[in-house]
Amino acid sequence: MILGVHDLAVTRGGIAILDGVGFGLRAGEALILRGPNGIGKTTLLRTVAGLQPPRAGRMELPPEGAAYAGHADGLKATLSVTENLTFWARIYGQSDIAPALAAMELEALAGRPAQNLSAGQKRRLGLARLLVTGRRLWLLDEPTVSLDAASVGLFAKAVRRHLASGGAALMATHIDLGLDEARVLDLTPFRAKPAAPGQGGGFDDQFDGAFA
Amino acid sequence: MVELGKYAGTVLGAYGVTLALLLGLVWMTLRQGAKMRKRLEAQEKRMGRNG
Amino acid sequence: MSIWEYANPKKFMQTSSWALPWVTGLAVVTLLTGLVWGFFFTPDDFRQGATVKIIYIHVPSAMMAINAWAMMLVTSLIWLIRRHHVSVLAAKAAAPIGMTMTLIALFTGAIWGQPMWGTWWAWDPRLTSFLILFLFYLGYIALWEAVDDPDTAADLTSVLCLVGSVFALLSRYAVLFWNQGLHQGASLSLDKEEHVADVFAWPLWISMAGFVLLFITLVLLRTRTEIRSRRLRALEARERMA
Amino acid sequence: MLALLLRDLRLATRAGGGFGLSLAFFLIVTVLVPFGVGPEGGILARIAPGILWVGALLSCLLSLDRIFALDREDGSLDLLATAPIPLEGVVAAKALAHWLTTGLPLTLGAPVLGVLLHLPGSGFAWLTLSLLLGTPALSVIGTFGAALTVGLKRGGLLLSLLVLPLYIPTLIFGAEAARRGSEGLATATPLLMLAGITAGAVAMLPFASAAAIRVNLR
Repeated sequence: MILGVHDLAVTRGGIAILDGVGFGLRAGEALILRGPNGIGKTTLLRTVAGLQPPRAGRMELPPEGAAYAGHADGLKATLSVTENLTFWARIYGQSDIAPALAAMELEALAGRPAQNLSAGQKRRLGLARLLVTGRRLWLLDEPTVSLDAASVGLFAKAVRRHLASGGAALMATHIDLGLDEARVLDLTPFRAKPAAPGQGGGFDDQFDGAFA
Repeated sequence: MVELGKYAGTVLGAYGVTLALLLGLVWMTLRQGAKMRKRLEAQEKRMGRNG
Repeated sequence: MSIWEYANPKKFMQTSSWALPWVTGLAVVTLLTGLVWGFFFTPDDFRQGATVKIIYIHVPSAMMAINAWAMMLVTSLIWLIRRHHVSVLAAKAAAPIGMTMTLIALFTGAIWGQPMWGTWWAWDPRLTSFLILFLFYLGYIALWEAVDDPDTAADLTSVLCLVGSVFALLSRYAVLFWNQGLHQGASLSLDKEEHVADVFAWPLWISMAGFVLLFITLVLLRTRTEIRSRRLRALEARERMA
Repeated sequence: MLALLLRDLRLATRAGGGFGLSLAFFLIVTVLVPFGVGPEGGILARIAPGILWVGALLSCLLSLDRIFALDREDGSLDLLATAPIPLEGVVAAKALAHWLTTGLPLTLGAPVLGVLLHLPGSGFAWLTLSLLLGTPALSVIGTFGAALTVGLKRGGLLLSLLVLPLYIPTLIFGAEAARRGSEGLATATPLLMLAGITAGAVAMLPFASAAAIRVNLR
């Protein structure tokens, strides 16, 4: 088991939005989170990534942590493709960026500043960053936004290769990723019910009756 | 009335400023409190008291 | 029954609504006694004349300006360590009171300084320290105002209060050093309370007690307002989700 | 962490990186002062250490909101927070990069501007030394302010309001050392105090800054 999530509750702006979420990811597995806008896909991913504390529940992560990729790619406009990628590789203690460049077909663009890339090329560079992290668990938020069909194919290939080498991926999206083997988890049933008066554990629920 | 002599302006000014600031603070506190109480009551009434 | 039970908003609201009339009454009586006694029934100082009467507001307000910050520091720490919301809301409630006290201390100091030193403002170490304290209050309140999410604001302001306390203390010593560097102790100081004669002492003590009680009253009132505002926020959020 | 430092330095020196902007601001402020107080050499010489310190402080302030805001906008801050280096280290590297691109140039530029303000000959060494000791504290304290306000849309003004009071002790001891130096008095005490503030700030504040960033990211 690479990732285990048990009875997780997450909050956005101090308000519980998901409750009782549980799933597991083994090596070689991919899980796609689905659900309508605002259900809390991004929040769940950020919670698993450790960017915000869960309101309740338990998570088992790989000891080295996960590689997170959010809506923004974390690229610096004035740095070249190579410089951007080398920086992230060094942050993660890696040095070889050639395979990542090749996997995302970015070799021809290697010397170009990120500001001169198209939206799709930027996204591909952002995904290439995942390849240089050396992490087994990927947490991807809308990874294929602004990618054309060919690039989505590239992305799917990269994910498959990652899974085949013993990795796992947790993705949030509402468009087709071209990964038919991935399991799908619909978050709608986990939507947090508005706490019944006095039942919630948070500060905001302790008031009921205080003003009677 | 007490005899303040040549320092009347000074002393009265100091007490005046202090009184004005304190009353301002108290007034602000009470007004904010009343406003919030009213808004909360309206909200609770609308939501049927139990939330 | 532990003190932490008051961190429960319900408990706090109940206890404070019971205590408020008493504290308020006591504050009014003590403050009036102290100030009326000080203003009407004390002799003039042989050197400072009637201006000595300013002591009954200047010293207590200066004391409360510092105490309010100290209380904010303690309640902020309680929030950071034990996550009790009422604690940090009390810190938020105390800030404008502390700022007003600082302003009073500054104004009365300036008004006092005019006849004593012949100038409205001297960069006396004490006055300067209070001016700096005022800036710290300003920043603290501004940070509360600027952050939308109440828990984020609570965390950030608490960290600021912590760091600010260290730097406020540093500033105090820096200012002492700086001013001596300027005019070798030639400046007059408002430092009077160390040698206050008995006739002045009693009304001063009562006045100080009055300021403390006034502070407690206002903190209780404002904390109740803050708790209500949190409650309102929670209800509105619940309504949106339903 | 070294990688982060090098990246920030590279970014600062690229086009639009803002390197040199604070130095230019420092120059302009210094040039404006004689227009305000008159060209008389005696007055200028007397206020030169203080003016240069205040000018350096304001120039430093100018570039603070860039420290985290840009990384927040393009998502780098999220990624750095989930990266295998501690956030305290990220903050320290950022502060060091800020000092290398702002504090150090200001320190080196100050003696040149001292000439414009008729700084007495004995003052140059002390002015440079005091800035060298004091500007790291300005960067570290400023990084803390930037960390507090990173989540805000218009945090620039608030950042100044929060940071300037925190700058007071550094300014007092720094300017005092420079002034005493230019008047030929003993400078040991303010310099030691200044070094103490810098050492304390460098040692403690990254933890507070990292805590503030964690709060702002969640």
